[in-house]
Amino acid sequence: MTTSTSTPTTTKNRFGFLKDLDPQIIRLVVILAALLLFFMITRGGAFVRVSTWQAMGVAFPEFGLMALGVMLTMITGGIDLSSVGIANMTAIASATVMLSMAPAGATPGQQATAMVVGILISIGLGTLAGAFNGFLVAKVKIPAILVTLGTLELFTGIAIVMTAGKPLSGLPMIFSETLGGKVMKIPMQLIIFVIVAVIIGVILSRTSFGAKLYMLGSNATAAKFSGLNSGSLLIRTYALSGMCAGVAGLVMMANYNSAKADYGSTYTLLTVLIVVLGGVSPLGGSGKLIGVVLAITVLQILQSGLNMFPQVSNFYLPLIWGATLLLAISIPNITATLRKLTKKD
Amino acid sequence: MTEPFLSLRGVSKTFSGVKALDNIDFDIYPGEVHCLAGENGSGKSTMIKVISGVYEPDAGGEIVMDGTHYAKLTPIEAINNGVQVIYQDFSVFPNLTVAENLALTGEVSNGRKLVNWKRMRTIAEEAVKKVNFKVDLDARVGDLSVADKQLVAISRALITEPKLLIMDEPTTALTHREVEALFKVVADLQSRGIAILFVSHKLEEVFEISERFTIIRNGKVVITTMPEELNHKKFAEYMTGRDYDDSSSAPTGEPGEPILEVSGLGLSEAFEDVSFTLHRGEVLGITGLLGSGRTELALSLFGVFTADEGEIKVGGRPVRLKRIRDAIANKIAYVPEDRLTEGLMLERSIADNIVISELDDLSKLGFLDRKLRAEAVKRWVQEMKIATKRPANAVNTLSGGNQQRVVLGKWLATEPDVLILNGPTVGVDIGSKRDIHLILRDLADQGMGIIVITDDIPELLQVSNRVLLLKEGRITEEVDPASVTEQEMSAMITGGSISGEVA
Amino acid sequence: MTLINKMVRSNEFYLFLVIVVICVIIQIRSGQFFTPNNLVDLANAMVVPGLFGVGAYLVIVSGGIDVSFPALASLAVYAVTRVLVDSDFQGPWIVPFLLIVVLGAVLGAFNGLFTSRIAIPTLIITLGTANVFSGIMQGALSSVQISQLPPSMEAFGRASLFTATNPKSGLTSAMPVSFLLLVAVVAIAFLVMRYTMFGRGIFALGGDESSAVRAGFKVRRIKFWLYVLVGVIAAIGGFVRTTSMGQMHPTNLLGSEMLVIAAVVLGGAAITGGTGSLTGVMLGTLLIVIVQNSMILLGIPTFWQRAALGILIIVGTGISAVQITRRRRRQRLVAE
Amino acid sequence: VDDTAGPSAGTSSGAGGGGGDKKYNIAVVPKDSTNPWFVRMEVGVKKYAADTGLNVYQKGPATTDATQQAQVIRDLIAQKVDALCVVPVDPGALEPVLKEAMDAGITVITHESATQQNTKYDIEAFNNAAYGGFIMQNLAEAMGEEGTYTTMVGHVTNASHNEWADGGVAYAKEKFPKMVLLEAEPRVESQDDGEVAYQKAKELMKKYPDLKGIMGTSSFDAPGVARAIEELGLQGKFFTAGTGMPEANKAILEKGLVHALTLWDPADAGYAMAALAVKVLKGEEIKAPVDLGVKGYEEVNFAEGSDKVMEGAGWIVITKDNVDEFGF
Ligand SMILES: Nc1ncnc2c1ncn2[C@@H]1O[C@H](COP(=O)(O)OP(=O)(O)OP(=O)(O)O)[C@@H](O)[C@H]1O
Ligand SMILES: Nc1ncnc2c1ncn2[C@@H]1O[C@H](COP(=O)(O)OP(=O)(O)OP(=O)(O)O)[C@@H](O)[C@H]1O
Ligand SMILES: [Mg+2]
Ligand SMILES: [Mg+2]
Repeated sequence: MTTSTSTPTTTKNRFGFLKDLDPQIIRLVVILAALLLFFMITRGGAFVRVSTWQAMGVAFPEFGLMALGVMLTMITGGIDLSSVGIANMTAIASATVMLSMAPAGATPGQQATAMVVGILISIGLGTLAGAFNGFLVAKVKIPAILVTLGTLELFTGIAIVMTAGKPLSGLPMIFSETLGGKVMKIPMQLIIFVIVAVIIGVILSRTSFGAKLYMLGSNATAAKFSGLNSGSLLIRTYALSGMCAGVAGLVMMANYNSAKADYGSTYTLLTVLIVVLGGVSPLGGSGKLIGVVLAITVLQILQSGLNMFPQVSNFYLPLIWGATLLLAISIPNITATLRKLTKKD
Repeated sequence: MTEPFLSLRGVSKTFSGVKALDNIDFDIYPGEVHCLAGENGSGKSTMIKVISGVYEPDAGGEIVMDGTHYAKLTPIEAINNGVQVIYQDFSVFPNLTVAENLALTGEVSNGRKLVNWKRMRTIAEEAVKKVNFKVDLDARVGDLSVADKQLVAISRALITEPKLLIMDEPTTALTHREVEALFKVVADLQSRGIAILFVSHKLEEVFEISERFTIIRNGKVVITTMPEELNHKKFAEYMTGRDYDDSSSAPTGEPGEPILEVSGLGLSEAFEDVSFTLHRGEVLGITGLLGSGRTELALSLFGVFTADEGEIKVGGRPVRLKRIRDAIANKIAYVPEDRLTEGLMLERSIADNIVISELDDLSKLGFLDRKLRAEAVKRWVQEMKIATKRPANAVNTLSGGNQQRVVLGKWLATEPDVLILNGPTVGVDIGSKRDIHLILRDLADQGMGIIVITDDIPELLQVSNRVLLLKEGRITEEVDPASVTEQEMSAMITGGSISGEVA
Repeated sequence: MTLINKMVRSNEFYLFLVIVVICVIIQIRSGQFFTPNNLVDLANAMVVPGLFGVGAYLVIVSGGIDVSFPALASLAVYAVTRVLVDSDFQGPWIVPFLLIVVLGAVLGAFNGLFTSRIAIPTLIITLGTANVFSGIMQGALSSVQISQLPPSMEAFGRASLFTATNPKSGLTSAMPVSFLLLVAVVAIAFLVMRYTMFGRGIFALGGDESSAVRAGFKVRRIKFWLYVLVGVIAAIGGFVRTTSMGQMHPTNLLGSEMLVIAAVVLGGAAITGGTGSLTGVMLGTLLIVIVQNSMILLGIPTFWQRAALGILIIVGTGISAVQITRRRRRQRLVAE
Repeated sequence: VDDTAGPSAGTSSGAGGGGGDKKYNIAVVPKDSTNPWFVRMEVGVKKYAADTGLNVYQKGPATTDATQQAQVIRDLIAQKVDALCVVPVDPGALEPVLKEAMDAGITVITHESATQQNTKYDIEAFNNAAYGGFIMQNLAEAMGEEGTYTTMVGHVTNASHNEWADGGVAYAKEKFPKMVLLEAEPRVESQDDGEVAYQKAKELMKKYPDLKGIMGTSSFDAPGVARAIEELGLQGKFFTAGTGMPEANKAILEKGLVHALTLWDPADAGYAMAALAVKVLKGEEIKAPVDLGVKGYEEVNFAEGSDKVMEGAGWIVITKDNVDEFGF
């Protein structure tokens, strides 16, 4: 941090890309448009079908919600690798409770209460787990990347211990009917994601908490000297991230009508990929919600689009994701070089 | 007259629109000490970075060095031509030892591929001897005090006998004693025909050593002349383009009731038994050598450190300052020594930086009231005369002077009773400096109690009603600024006299 | 005296104590720790994480983070093995070894190209390249397990320096030749970092990049070659893992990056760059390897093993974090 | 495979009653695709496509991960394929999405997923418990039907592996009184990683000197354990058995490190799934015994008490004697 702030000159050109995000967002919009165009032309009918979009709306909230949390932590200059662990651990906890409150053949009434309790448990426990991360980062001062790597193992481990690794299924029907249902053709999962995204957007742009996050991420020392309570800020941030993971856990429960210790193990790096692709600097202090949302959309469309090509194996997915990321970060550099060249002659 | 060692001909440098250097013509001759003066942001550092090959100048101009013509230089070319720079931000390696910091540059420019630790060490030993700088060569530079860091940068520049030595504000963190030592070396180098380009905002220094001046404003050369042609006043007017007045700016009104009472305050290994009283409407100066405990004292009054013993009363109430927030809650504000790392979020906007400490007052139920915020920003940009069209710009697009106003504005926005400033105008040009001093007076007149910690003696004597002198963590004297000259004051601080030899 | 003080203060020292304690515990619980064959087993298990650790360390010192080395290694080894197997290669192991090293260097150069030209955190860049690498392997090369390696590679994997026998149980463990590779790489890395300007340059730019530029270091060049070097080391790691398994599992290494980085930081390297020692890296890796490979000896039930690993990482890094905070307090450093 | 494939091709085109010769789109979704297992399965799928000229293809997730697999299936549903043949990573996790598929009128056939609710038919190469028992049979023969053993699974979260292991343990209890399960470590995890299997095996051998055998399940287990046996010089003293492909395990079988491995040919399973899907699509009446026209599935019967789960004729044993006869 200090090296980056001590000399404005270097700060400028070293992290210039991250400072002015809007170009990055524009780039994402362009990429998105290009993708839509490509798939519409190549897969016309199938691609514009409502069901295709519903399928996406069901799928991406799982990792999208986690990514939102990761974004918050990255704005403070940290990172959260434990989302998947939190999601599964909380899902298992709330599934356990729901199953005991509303065993097979429970009355709708019992099921409803069980569902409400389950939801509360997921959110509450997620927040707690996140706060634990925050505590380790803020008070014990362990680098966030290690804290959350450790807690990823720990939370997943706890989930395994709780279930002996087996899935918990047979959740009350009402649960997957509600959280897995559709409102006017719009998947509930998507609605949940939008709600959470809006809340986070408001937090970042409208509240003093949000403003402080950016300041803290930009220069922790100056933030301290300005009287910000970095401890509680961090703890609250990671708690929020944990909460997002908890909600993601609920969505996964709805999507798989069960909870298990190893669901979504591929999401950990995917969320980081999304957040940086969205233009959030891992150094903290900058980043916009819209960028991350765009990144999520881009990746989801890439994935679903790819599944429309039987002959293209899904193993190309990482290749395309990686290429997209590299492209997005190279463009400003390339254009700069081109401009230089054109100037020369 | 001999050939100039270095000449710039029509050199310009533009940063994304900003014309930092505008068609500069400049000569420096072997054996001359040449002062480069100008306000913050006038282009001094940029000019230096062009000479040292860090920045590539715009096409068109040319650089003549030792007879060779260049369109641009690389750092290595510059170094190999005998250009050594003491950068404003020191450019040291915090993670490496003093020895390595000193020796590395030379080794690189000699194009060595392998490291010889013995040789590095001998180089380092000689280097520190030159400026008789006492330091543990195995200490990590990151753990050194600001002053020692700067001395490392200086010693490093003096290792290989340079042909041109450039110093960009080399003395911001140094005490007079260290400055003296440095000037001795400078004089010695000069006598051996080495050209020295010197940038500083400290006038008395500048006049003490410089033979020629080049003053730049907005990236243009205003005048190149001899010291005889100038007095402080004219010098300042060239720099600022305004007329300038250096009379005392200490508040004149009668001090009000005590606002901060400190008795028997102590912090282990820093200071002990410190007692004083600060009244509303007065400016209390505190000075002393680095390591005299003045910064620790300030930080203890701001809750960064918790004093081990003694009592602090604010407005008559005893208070316990365990955290910075305790201090702020008691309406104590602190403008730190190092604004870049302790004062500002450089990538964030000017507005953000101004309101950060009063965010909670600007929001209801945690929601920011944008109108209130905008008003606050507008108000402080005006009151602090911050030179910006868009408060939404990043703070690092402001010069030091303006950056300092932002920090000041941030704290005034919290309406403090006690304002502590540690080196309020370090590296700030005299134009902005004067403005800041006047702001302090107005604040005092409005009933604020102000503590100014500084070793810039003219400043100390100009702004304070009373001056406390710290030696080895104890208050040894209380001085009435009106009754002493700058010489006497610095004699008291350093135990030597400003023109006197170094122990 | 001061030397001893320094040593006792050092992170490595605490780490060493932690390791000793854990070893003793395992010994008490199982009576099997301090047996010749077990120690050889650990040395054996140490090779690949050790190699990766060195690579990750070099990058971290330079102020970056590389998450692409497992993918890089997998791709390099898979591509070469695939070609050799298909062409039914019969030559000596040095050929595949060199081919893999070269390919590793090329892929490393790919990393270096970006990291040296684009001024953004290497975590982002390597995240991208990692996906590209594994994408090429699994997509373009549609990788599958290769169960029959070329005979010479197979043989290299089996080759052993000596065999340790447990006097009581009679169990034997072979010290693989690949251990020498680890020793060599560590030694070379040490010499490079301590006695070449390249190495000091890596430290320098990890400390303050703009200062490095001003000091005349060719920062771009240093970064580029750094990633080439790391690519080579990673590829060697992949070669060792594949030969010792006697089979090529394309995805075997993927996902190991974070744990390796954790080990390096456990070893005291600042994740912000500029500091850290190879001793620390080896100790950090050793600690994680010991715990990972002693869960059963410790009698930790299978279900608890992931949780245990998590706790180790948290506690381990916690200890050194607390140390650092203490030191900063002592020095009255105010910066966060 | 080839010769037996002939008739089935005949049936599918010949008995083209109701459906006419509509060109069905049938997607086969495996657990993942680097695993040679499913690479082999694709061979069967491709063969069926070739035999029938229908648009039958395999499309798996990038990693063995329930969420990824569900994602693939969702996208396939969106594309309105006619039939989905799925080998679930995790049956429970797929219930909702498979329900979606069936609601969308897609014919769902599953494999290795006897517990699946939302499927038209589930084809098992055999009964999971029995298969576990059979692996145990092999281990027991190697161990001389006596001594301490333990079980190894790919992941403790892997349903079928655990069923096999449980089946094996139960079988041993009933058939081999002299064989005892290692109580301290009844089940260890290889994380589907040959290296981990090898390390765990070594640890077990050190900690429990009287341990004599490990029953493997995942195709990574036995080879890993074999490596340990060889290195620790326990050949003839320590034994393992498990699932594995002939080609991949030739060496260890011939060295005698592993007595016997078991498997069913995934290619045939793939072929059978597709064949059954087409029968259903064509509206043919499915009544046992069904002939799916491929070896091991000529007389598929319903598992007793079920009208969903069909069981094939079982598994293949590979020993060093027959390892070369398979050609995969
Ligand atoms: N890295 C940069 N990027 C963009 N603009 C810059 C950069 N460095 C300097 N500038 C511009 O060039 C002008 C001159 O900067 P310079 O650092 O030379 O001023 P200075 O004379 O050194 O001021 P100070 O006395 O504060 O050091 C500044 O006003 C600034 O706008
Ligand atoms: N990265 C940057 N982007 C834009 N402007 C810059 C940058 N770095 C420096 N400048 C500008 O260069 C001018 C002087 O920069 P510099 O950092 O030398 O000022 P300073 O050191 O803060 O002031 P002083 O030297 O008086 O303390 C200022 O106008 C500053 O805004
Ligand atoms: Mg300057
Ligand atoms: Mg400056």
